[in-house]
Amino acid sequence: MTKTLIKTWSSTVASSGKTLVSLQRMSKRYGDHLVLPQIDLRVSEGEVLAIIGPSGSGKSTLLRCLNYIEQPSSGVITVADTQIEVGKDDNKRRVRELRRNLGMVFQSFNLFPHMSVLRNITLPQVRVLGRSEKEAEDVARRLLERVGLADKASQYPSRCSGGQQQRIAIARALALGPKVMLFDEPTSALDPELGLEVLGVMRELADSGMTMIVVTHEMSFAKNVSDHVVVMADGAIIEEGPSREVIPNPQTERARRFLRAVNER
Amino acid sequence: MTKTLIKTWSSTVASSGKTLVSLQRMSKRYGDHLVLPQIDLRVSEGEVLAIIGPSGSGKSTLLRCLNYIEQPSSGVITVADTQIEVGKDDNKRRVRELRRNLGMVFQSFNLFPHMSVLRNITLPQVRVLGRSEKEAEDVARRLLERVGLADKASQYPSRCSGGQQQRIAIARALALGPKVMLFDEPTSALDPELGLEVLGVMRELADSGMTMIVVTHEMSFAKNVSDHVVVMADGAIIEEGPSREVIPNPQTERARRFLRAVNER
Amino acid sequence: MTWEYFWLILSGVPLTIAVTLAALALGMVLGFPIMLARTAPFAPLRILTIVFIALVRSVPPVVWIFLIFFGVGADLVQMDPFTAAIMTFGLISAVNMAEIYRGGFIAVPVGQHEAATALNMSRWHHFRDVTLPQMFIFSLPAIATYAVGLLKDSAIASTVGLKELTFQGRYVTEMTYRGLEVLGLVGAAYILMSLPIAWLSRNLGETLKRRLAR
Amino acid sequence: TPSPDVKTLKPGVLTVAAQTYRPFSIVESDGSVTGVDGEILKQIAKLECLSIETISVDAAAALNYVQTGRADVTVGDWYRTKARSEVLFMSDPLYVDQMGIVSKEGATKLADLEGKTVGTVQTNLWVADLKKLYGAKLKTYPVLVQVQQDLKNGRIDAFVESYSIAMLAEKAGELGGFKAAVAGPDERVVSSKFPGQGSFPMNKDNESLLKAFNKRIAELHSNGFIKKALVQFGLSESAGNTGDPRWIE
Amino acid sequence: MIKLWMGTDWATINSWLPQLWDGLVVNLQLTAITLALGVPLGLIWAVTVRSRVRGLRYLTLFLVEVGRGAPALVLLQFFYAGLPQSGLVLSSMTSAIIGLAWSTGAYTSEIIRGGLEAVPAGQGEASQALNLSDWDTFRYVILPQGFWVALPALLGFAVLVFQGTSLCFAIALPEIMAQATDIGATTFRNFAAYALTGGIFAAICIPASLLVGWIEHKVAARSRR
Ligand SMILES: Nc1ncnc2c1ncn2[C@@H]1O[C@H](COP(=O)(O)OP(=O)(O)OP(=O)(O)O)[C@@H](O)[C@H]1O
Ligand SMILES: Nc1ncnc2c1ncn2[C@@H]1O[C@H](COP(=O)(O)OP(=O)(O)OP(=O)(O)O)[C@@H](O)[C@H]1O
Ligand SMILES: [Mg+2]
Ligand SMILES: [Mg+2]
Repeated sequence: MTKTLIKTWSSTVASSGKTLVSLQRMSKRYGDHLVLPQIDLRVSEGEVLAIIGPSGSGKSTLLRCLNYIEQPSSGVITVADTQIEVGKDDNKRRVRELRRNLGMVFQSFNLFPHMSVLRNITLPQVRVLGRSEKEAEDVARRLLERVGLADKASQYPSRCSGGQQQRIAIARALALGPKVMLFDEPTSALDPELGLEVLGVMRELADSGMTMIVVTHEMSFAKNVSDHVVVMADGAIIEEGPSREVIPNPQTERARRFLRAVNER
Repeated sequence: MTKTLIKTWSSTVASSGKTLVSLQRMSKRYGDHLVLPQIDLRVSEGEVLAIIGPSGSGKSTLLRCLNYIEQPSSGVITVADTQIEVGKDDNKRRVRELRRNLGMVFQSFNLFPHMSVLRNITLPQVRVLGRSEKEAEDVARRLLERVGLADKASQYPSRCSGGQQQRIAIARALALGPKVMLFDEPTSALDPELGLEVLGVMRELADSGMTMIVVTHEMSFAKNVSDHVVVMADGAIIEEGPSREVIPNPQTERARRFLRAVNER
Repeated sequence: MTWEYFWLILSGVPLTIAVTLAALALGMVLGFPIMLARTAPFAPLRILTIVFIALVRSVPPVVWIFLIFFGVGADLVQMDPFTAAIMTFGLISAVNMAEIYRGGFIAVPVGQHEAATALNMSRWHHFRDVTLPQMFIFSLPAIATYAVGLLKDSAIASTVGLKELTFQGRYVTEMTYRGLEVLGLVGAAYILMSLPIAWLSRNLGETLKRRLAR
Repeated sequence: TPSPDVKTLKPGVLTVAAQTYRPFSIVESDGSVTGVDGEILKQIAKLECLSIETISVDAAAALNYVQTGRADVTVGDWYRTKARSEVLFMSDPLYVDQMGIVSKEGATKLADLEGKTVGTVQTNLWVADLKKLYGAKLKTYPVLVQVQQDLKNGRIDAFVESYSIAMLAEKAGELGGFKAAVAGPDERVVSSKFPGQGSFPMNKDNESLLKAFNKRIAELHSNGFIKKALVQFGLSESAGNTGDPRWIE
Repeated sequence: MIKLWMGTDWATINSWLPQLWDGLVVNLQLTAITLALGVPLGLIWAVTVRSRVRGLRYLTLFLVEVGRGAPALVLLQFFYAGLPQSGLVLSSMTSAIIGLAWSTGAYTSEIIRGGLEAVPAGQGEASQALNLSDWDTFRYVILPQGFWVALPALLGFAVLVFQGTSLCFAIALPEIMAQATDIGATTFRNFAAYALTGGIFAAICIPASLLVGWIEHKVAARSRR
């Protein structure tokens, strides 16, 4: 049990620089509208990647295609040992294999409102990993403690603040032991102090060595916590590099305009 | 006509230090829940006041009680020449007199979706001030130009971006020639670049001498544009003073904690 | 109107309630597969179901009860008025339930489905653990409202000889030639029976909204 | 002694779909059937050694019961007509029933009612003919109670009903100041020329039952049982003289 | 089923059609009048049920709950057969119109109330902040938006009203069910007559409800605009 838990929390502590996620020429179109013309991306084990960029630039679409919540239009997606060529071998079984290594956290939390907090975390474990109720509950309680919400186990989500709900959502995703965590603007529905709680948990997670891809508007998080940053505009990556270099000193005009807007607020 | 417009835009350029808004011992309770125990506040002509504070501290409630969108529970409200004692002389006529001097802008814009942008701005003028359609339209077009949206007049709000909608909402409120403008987190539903457009318009409005009360989480706006700041927590004002002093250097522990959270994001 | 007639009229109440409840239960069960067929990805099945739902809803209940009682009842299985009434109103409420369920299904936020997908839940578990319970909760107020309608429609069963409230009311009218009192009593009985359900639906709606509020 | 090889739906049981149509058919609250038709039926059942089971229904439903083989027979002053005989067997006549008029002035001619609002019960035979005669002024009702109430309320000026029924109602004081009279013959209304012959409608698949009924009806005519039943429910003995069976077109 | 159709050929059915058509016209007229009176009534009740005047609120609530709680059949008979006992004699048509309009008003008031309540609170707040009067707020802001929300349900209910007019046979109105019953009584073929009537209802209501579905779709698309 304890072994399981340690695995769920920090399976990748020993960061090795090995590539864990890669997108090759991935594209996505909605009807006539080509939202992502062609994306190449690479994330190493233990790395924290921040994706920033103006609204509508395709950040969410990128994340959602990566774990097949949205069907990509073409390209090759690799996560850990699973490689999928879009349209070729993306059958149900392979997609589920891909998702097994990916946890996802949404802007709007998306907890299941009709289940207690504890059940939110145990149910997927029981259903997806086939864990026993007992084992799943132990994992859930341990994780709730880590995110500082041990006392909320028996509450319903609607009785929790937004920041608490988001931390529960993180625990729920972690409980399945993903190798990579995806975050889509996890704090933008929260007000500052509540957002801070969530960012605290994320920072801890990063420190523990979790590989993370984070779409965010929080510049201080991007600057201080992420290793790399990708700036997107109009469905393309217009700039990328180490966060500490790109954010204070972007090279392209578009990225500079966006970052100025963010900082001037 | 031109006279009307100038009046709507900058009736208070000659800032005089005369008190324009005052709340005395204003309180608000919902059933058993005392949300605002007792608020005293004073805003001078031409002054820009920023209200900051954590979620649920009662910032919105304060603004909404001030213009009677929410019925306050007790206190005395004064705006320009209208003084209302809550529960005594707050009949419909008096409340409408109070509101005549107050314009309000909401977080969610609240434009009327079934009317064109132009109609959104002309309708209240015609119905409330009794202006002719012609006159109202001239005012509306002039204001749309000021907020940079002259070309959107015949569009429907849903065809405009959030930032554009908020600027239209500002124009709509200004068209009625208020002496004081109230803003309730006008940019927090917008992403950075769009928010910047709105903040630009607000800054211009402040420069033109408009008296403003702004609930906001935008610290650089609060620091650079507002003259005074009020920090609220749990329904009370815990700190207030000139923005340039309070924001970088709050005196109370609670204010310090909140500002740290805001800045660390 | 004597006490004897008074009690005779009221003796129809249990049958009225029984038909309503049984038809509602049947409808709630049958409505489910119909809803699935209505939302099936297989177009012919879906279109067929749409037409079927439209047909059942378009023909007034009194015609249905005759078709079932004398049509199906004569050729296939013999049935008494009670069975026929339950089958008729079961059929009618089944298609209405299907539409109510579908409304509840649509009301489940997209984010819920995305979360279930991202958590790698199988389609079945996704449906059973996430969609179904929420769909049902969203449907409950509409079901309660529908139950009130069903209660009143059950009066039509009197035409095939089911001795429920309306039947007894008409019988007493014929025996006594006094329409107003009988009508008042029958109407009041229906209203009294519907009030608790109406009250329930109002409150249920509020409670559930609060419960699911995010 | 029961007729040989007479068949019923349930062996030994005569299933009757019955409506209440006083005085011909009355369903008691305990479920048993009486009235003129009811008494005759009970007598026939007794002679055939059958017990009676009553299903209490609407007039329209009663016919469907018999037609679909859910009941052996129905009761309630059903006239023998050509159209009906295509769908069901109609037994030999039990009695004749004349067309009657109820009006303020005791009108005896259908023509006198032209221009007035006239009511009648839907299931009556003459509805189609009267419609031609009175057009939109004819109002049809599901049950007699409503006709009588509307007469008193002034919604209709007169109504057309079986004379026996109308006469009984007048005697019972249910017509207020209105009078019942026999409707004189009128070229345009078949029923006014030929009094209706009341009979038992039966399922077309069961000829044995028809035969048995016709045999017993003949017996009950000759031994005076039918006339006694008529008198018992306030009708005149002469109604028992039916003449030969005939069909109204 | 075969048995019940027995001998009912096309010629027979054809001969029934004029009579059924006469009845249908009554149903259609009644539907139009009922809606023309009932929907405005529903709108008024939707407003008065939220009135601050307690008496008005309770009166509306009573009228709405009775209108929805009593079977339409009982309402019809109340006006037709019940009121005369108190000296007020209404014609079949008038009783039908009043009874059905009451029931329509009761149901549509709930539909319209739902539509009005679906208008986001922010719309009313913005109107207040702009100092629009209560009446202007209702007329220019709440009603136009609430109307679109309520429209599909109102149209769907109109189809139900049409079906409901078939109950008026019980108060001696010569509508289509009454005609079918007449036919059944004269020919003993009431199963066929009712089935044909059902077919006529289906032929009208199916296209109508498909149309309503299409409008619903359009309205939903409009609100996403
Ligand atoms: N289901 C869809 N159908 C059609 N177009 C879509 C769909 N989802 C997204 N888009 C379009 O794809 C583009 C990228 O959207 P996406 O949500 O990925 O942007 P984003 O960068 O996440 O923006 P934000 O910061 O606002 O979340 C947008 O132009 C959007 O309109
Ligand atoms: N209609 C209401 N009924 C009951 N309580 C309410 C109502 N509206 C607000 N409150 C309570 O009043 C308190 C203050 O709310 P308010 O919206 O003014 O806070 P705020 O400072 O504007 O927060 P935020 O930054 O999230 O907008 C909160 O505790 C809230 O729960
Ligand atoms: Mg996004
Ligand atoms: Mg607020």
